[in-house]
This record gives sequence, structure tokens and C-alpha cells, in this order.
Amino acid sequence: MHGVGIIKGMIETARNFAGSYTDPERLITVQYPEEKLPPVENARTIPFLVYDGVDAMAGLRCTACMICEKECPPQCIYIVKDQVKKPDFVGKLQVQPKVFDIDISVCMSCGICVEVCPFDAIKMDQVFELSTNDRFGGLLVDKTQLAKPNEYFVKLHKTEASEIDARREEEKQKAEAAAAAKAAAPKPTPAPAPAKPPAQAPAAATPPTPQTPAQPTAAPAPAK
Amino acid sequence: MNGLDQVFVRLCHWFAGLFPASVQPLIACIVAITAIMVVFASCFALTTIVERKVLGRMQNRFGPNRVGPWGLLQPLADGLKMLTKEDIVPYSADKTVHFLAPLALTVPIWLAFAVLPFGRNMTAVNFNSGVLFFFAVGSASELAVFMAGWSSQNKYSLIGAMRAIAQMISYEVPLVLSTVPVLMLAGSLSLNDIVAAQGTYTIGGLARWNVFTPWGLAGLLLFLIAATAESNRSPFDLPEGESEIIAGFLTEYSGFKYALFFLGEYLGLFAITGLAVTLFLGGWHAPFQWLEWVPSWLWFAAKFGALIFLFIWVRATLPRLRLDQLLNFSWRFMVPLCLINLLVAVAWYWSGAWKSVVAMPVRWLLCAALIALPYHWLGRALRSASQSPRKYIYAE
Amino acid sequence: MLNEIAFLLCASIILAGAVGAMMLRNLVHCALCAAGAFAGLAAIYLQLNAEFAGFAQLLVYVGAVAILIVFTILLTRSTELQPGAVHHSSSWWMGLLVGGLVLACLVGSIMSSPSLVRLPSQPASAPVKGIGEQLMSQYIMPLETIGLLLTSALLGAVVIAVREPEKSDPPAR
Amino acid sequence: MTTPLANYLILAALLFAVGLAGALMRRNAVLVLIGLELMFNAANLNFIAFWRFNPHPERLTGLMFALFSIAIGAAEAAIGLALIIAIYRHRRTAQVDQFNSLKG
Repeated sequence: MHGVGIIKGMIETARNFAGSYTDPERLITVQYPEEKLPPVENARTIPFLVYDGVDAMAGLRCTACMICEKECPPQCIYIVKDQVKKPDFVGKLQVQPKVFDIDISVCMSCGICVEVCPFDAIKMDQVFELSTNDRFGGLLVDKTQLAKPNEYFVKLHKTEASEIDARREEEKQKAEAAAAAKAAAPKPTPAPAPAKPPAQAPAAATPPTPQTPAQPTAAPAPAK
Repeated sequence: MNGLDQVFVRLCHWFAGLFPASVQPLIACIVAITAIMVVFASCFALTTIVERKVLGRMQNRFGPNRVGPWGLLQPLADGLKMLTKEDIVPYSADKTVHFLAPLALTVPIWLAFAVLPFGRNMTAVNFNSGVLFFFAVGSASELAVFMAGWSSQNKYSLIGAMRAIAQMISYEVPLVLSTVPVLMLAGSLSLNDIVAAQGTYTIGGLARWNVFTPWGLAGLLLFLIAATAESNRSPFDLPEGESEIIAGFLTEYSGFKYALFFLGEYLGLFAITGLAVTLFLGGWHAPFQWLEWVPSWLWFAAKFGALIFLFIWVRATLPRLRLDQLLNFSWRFMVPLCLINLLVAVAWYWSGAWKSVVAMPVRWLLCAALIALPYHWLGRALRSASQSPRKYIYAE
Repeated sequence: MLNEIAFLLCASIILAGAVGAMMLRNLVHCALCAAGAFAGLAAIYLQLNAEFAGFAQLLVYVGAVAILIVFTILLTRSTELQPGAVHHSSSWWMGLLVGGLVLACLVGSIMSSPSLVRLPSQPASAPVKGIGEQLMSQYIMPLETIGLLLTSALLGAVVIAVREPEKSDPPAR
Repeated sequence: MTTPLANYLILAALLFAVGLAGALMRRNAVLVLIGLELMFNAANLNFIAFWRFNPHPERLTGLMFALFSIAIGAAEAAIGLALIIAIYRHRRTAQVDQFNSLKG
């Protein structure tokens, strides 16, 4: 009989119609402003600056090395070095940025700044509700707005963050061990001291004997 | 007659009674016009939102639900958007014709509502050739579509207009032919008489609507298909097929003129739905005798709403036809079937005189077979015509 | 009074449409003006109590003939008038003369006839039932002939206008 | 107050004259056809006016004539336009003064 296909189709749409009221599972639309899907771990939108500890400006990992500014394809990063240095996580004095601005209206979310950063200081965020009424100032964010704690980063990108944290932990331990060794060594000649850090890298895999006592003491400290 | 049934008629008389006797007919006219315009304009607003909601639900979406409670204020927002938009007239357009086209589409369609009986004693004008009037004013919309398409000086507009006219002319034939059995058996062209002819009840209290006969059912289906094509709705929405020719004859229209076209299309749909209700579904009569106490205009509104829902349902279900399929369907299937339906109505009329116990089922079977067999054959012929393997003209 | 105004309105629409249809340069405008004149005639039939004829006029002339005319105009591509093209025939003054003479004769004879200034003796009406009954009894022969004529016109128009397949053309689908 | 019959007749005469003049003046075949249709309509108006104003309007003669004439007008338009299209195919023009291949 002709026309049966049409009737079948009509029944199907009628079933959809009735089903959408009785079975909420059918309505897969996300009602966006009220409900949001959890972001996936690999989502990346705009960069932010990572800091350690509680004080954002003191714990900023950025050392104002200008690599990201130079590498940024649309040149949306603007950095001014500060004259005052501050100690980094291993206690070494580093340059810090006086100004660190990103024009997120220009940023194209390529993530090159993240790839080139040698200090794990700049990472990709997952925020996306960035629209503002202010056309010029509102999208130019400075370092106080960009700075976000490491815990936030851990929350966003768990896998990546745990790797970075492990590496940094290791470096810190090595630095502390080196400092302890330095403190323990009674006034060695100044000549071998600068030569020591390059030797530390291979030494990390197979711990040399003079550093072993320092390691267990330093390990619990950052774990707290 | 209970009071609720005649409440609008009484209101109109009361209002006209406030004026001196010489202007009373004029006032009654104005009241009727205002009532029709207000009711159907708000019906238009309501239908746009209901259509979008129902389409959404049929596609497992929510549909618009942002403006107001459950999105009910969406038509208001749409209307405001339309009216505040810039009215752009193309540089090379024929300005006068471009301006007149939306008016030429909308004004005749408002006229068509004048003859529809919305309830007991609720017909604005009772022409004794009401059906002819309806089709006459309906045919003016073809010229308006042509004016819109031609004056825009745009290829898509012209193609859309040509498609629309070809489609409207092709489907006007089955549209008119499918109403002929009703007119023949009612013996009148007046819509009031047609409604009155369906106003009696058979044994069991079932109404004698035309749709409860074999020819009436076939006629209603043919009429609804032709009406879908006449009002350019999916699956016959080729004139404005978005995926092919942007928006057809509406391409160069914006703002208020576009809104007028939109209004005109929906009003055309309402008018033709009202006609379907009147001709086949017994107008404002109740389906069962024991439901007579419900006000007549409520019955009309219920049937009207059900048919509008059917149109939306079909739109959600069926994909768009190709132009050759569309024309073949009209000329090879609809028109012959309408003519055969005429014969079936004649057979029904003659067999009405049979006085026997088995007469009723035999009559039914005979008429149903008379319409079902040609349906089958014509459908098979159409299928073999449209499903022949596609021939490539240049590739072979 | 209302009747007079309605008549004048319809008459001006008809005459404006007719003159526009004959005078305008753009052919589509001409066709639309003609459609306006046809619609005005339908209105004047209504004013003359001939409802059925008025609606038939609207259905046939505005709904069908006007559409046919614009289709033909587009199919013959006559809208693309060159700027300097002549759109009057060479003996246009002859047409004007003949038209004027015919008008003068007609108006003269109408004016000189005393019996034509009278008013209708009774309110006439043409019920559809009456028309139908007369069509089926007194006018059955003309009706059948018209049916035959329309059928043959339909077939004839198709036969004349259909494009005969040329040799070089690829076979039609 | 009803409009007298003469008004309708004069209107029809004007319409007829305009149609005739236009049919003779214009070069385009489609416009000639429109002129013919206007003349047709003028005649129809006369028929209906005479029906309305005659002493026995229940006879419907004029009205019937007008109805048949409307039907014939439609047939005439269809055939005429089909002819114009056929001629256009052959001669690539729709100007009546260029259909002159029979001229000696």
C-alpha cells in the first residue's frame, strides 16, 4: 500500500514528541547558562600565569625571560622586567615581571607561549566566558588577573600538572641537597662550585654518596 | 442555545446598539473586521511559537524557551526585531512593485476570512457563492508572489517566484476539484449552507460530517495535501527552499515587509485550514449529539487547532520534494484522484436511496473500493515513473 | 451616494489600469496594470449585483490570465528594452485615430439614446442556484461547447507551446 | 441613488477604445493581446450592465453571456500566448511588425 512510509514517519515523529515530555533522557540539549558541561582535560583557551604558595605576586613562576613575548605569533603579550629580583622556588634570585599583560582580544589560543616557557610559568586556562562590554580595557588583562595558583592548574590539567610538579619537586630537592652539601662542605674552593650544577643532572639518577643523607630530610618538607 | 454559544454575537449587537440606527450596520461590520483581525493576528503569533516548540519536541529539542515563561513571549521579541530592522530595498529593484508586493499578498488573504463561519451566526459576510469568493481572493496571491520575485531583480528571487507560481497553479486544480463533491452534495456554494448540511446526526449520535464518508475522507486528504502546497509549507516548500535558493522570492525582503510576507503565508494557511474545517469537518458542529452544549466557536477552534497541529506534524516529518516530483504528483496523481473522487461522491449519492439492512456496509465498501483501487494504481504508476533509474544526459 | 463613489472609484481604477497597460514602457508593469484593471472590473461586477461573475472574473483574469501574460513576457524576454528602442508601431497615430473614432461613435450613440438613462426597475440578484439551474437546462449546449472548447484550448496550447526536440539537442530526460 | 446605465456604457466604451488603440499602437505581441483582453472585458461589462438594468433580471441572459465570455477569454489568452511563445522560438522576437515573412 502506498503511503505507509509516510505514516511510519509520522508515528516516529509523534513518538519523539510524546517521548520528549515523558523521557527527559531524550532532550540532550544543555541549557547553557544554567547548566554547563564539565570541561574536558585537554581543553585550552587562553594562557594564565602559575604561582606557588599563597601570595600571587611573590610566588609567580614567571622570570620575565621574554621568550613568550618574542614567540607569540599575534604578539599579544607585553612584559616589562622589574629591577627588583625575587627568589624562585629553589631559592635562586630571578628577575620578575613588573608588567605582564596579555591582550586576550588578540590572543589566538595557539599555546606557543606554553610550549616555549622553560619555567612552566604560563599555562593554558579553560575559561571561555570572557565577553565584556568594555571594548579596549576589558580584554587587556594584567598579571594580577592572570595569576592563578598551582592548585588551579592541577585541577584543570591533572596529568600534565602532576608531571610538572614531580619534576619541580625533584629539582627543588636537588637544589636543597646542593645547598645542604654546600653548607656541609666547609669552605670549598670557589672553583668547583659553579662546575657542580651541570654534574647534578646525571647525578640525580644515581645519587652520589655525599648527597644521600640530605635527601630524606628534604623530602618531607615540600610534601606538607 | 445556551448563552455562551452566542456570547460574541450578543456582544457585537450590544456594541452596535450604542450607536444611532443609521450607522449600526457599519459599526457591526467594523466590529467583525476588528475581531477577525485581532483573533487571527494573535493566532499567527501563537502559531509561530507553537510550531517552533512542537518542531523542537519532535526533534528531541526544547524549542525556544528563553523569552518569558516557557518562551511564550518569543513572538513578541521576534516581532520587535522585525519591526525595528532596517528596510533594505535593493538598488536595482523596481521600487514600486517591490513595495506593493507584500500588500498584494496580505490584503486579499484577509478578505478570505470574511466568508468563513466561525460559529453559529458568526459569519462576517454570507455570500451565496462563498467558496468561489474564497478561491478568487486566494488566487490573487500568485500575482503578489510574482511581483515580489520579479521586482527584486535577483536570480534566486525570480527562480523562487517561478517555482511558487508553477506550484500554486498546479495545486490549485486539485484544491478546487477536491471541494467539488462537497459543493455538489450540499447543493450550495455558500459556506453557511455547507455547514448546515453537515449538522444532522445519524444513529448513535455521530454527526454527518463529510469526513465520515469515503469520498469525504479522500477529499479531505487531497484537500489537505493541496493546501500544504498552496501555502508553501514543507514538504512543498520549494519556493523558499533555504538549501537551494536562499529564501526564494523573500530573498530581498527585510524588516516590516518580510514580516508582512510571513504574516501572509500563515494567514493563508489559517484561511485554508478554516475552509477545510468548514467543508469536511462539519464547521462548528459537535461530533456527537451529546456534546452539543459546548459552544460552537469552541468546536471550530478545536478542529482548527488540530489541523494546524497536523500541518506542523507533517512539516516535522517529511523532507522536501524535488520540482519534477512535485509537478508529477499534482498532475499524475492528485488531479485524476480528485476526478475519481467526484465519481465516488456521485455513487454515494445514488446509493443513498437503498433501503436495506445491508445497504450501509455495502455502500461503504463500494465507495471505498472505488477510491482505493485507483489510489493503488495511480500510486504504482507514479512510483514507477519517479523511481526509474536516473538518466544522465551528458555523462553517457 | 455611496454607490456613486464606489462606481467612480472602480471606474478610475479600471481606466488607470487600462491606460497604464497600454502606455507604460516596461512590459511587466503593463501586465500588472492590466491585472489591476481586471480586478477593478470584478469590483464593478460586484457593484452590479453580479457576484458570481465578479468572482469568476477575479479567479480567471487575475488568477490565471495575468499569470499567463507575465509568464509569456518572461519567456519571450521582452522586458529587456534597449534604451532607444521604439515600442510603438510605425503607424501609432492610426491606432489613436481609430480608437478615438470608435470612442466618439460609441459615446455619441449612448448619449443620443434616451432609453439608456433609466434606473433598474427592481433590485436584481443572481443566486448561484438560479445560475446553476439555468446552466443545466436552458444553457446546456453552450456549457458543453465551452467545456469542449476549453479542453481543446488546453491541448492546443500545450501542442503549440511545447518545444519540439531538435536534432542537436540531447534527448530529454 | 443608483448609477444610471449610461455611466457603465460610457465606461465600457472608454475601456474598449483604450484597448483598441493600444492593440493597434503597440509593437509587442503580448501587449496586443492585453489590448484584446481589455476589449473583451469591455464587452463583458456591457453584458452585465444590460442584465442588471433590464426589466427582467431573473432571466440571467446577459450574465450567462458574460460568464461564457469570461471562459472564452481564458481560452483565447492561453492559445494566444502559446502562439506568441511558438513564434518567439522561431523568430527570436515578439514584435508584431517583424512577423512579416509573408509580405511580398
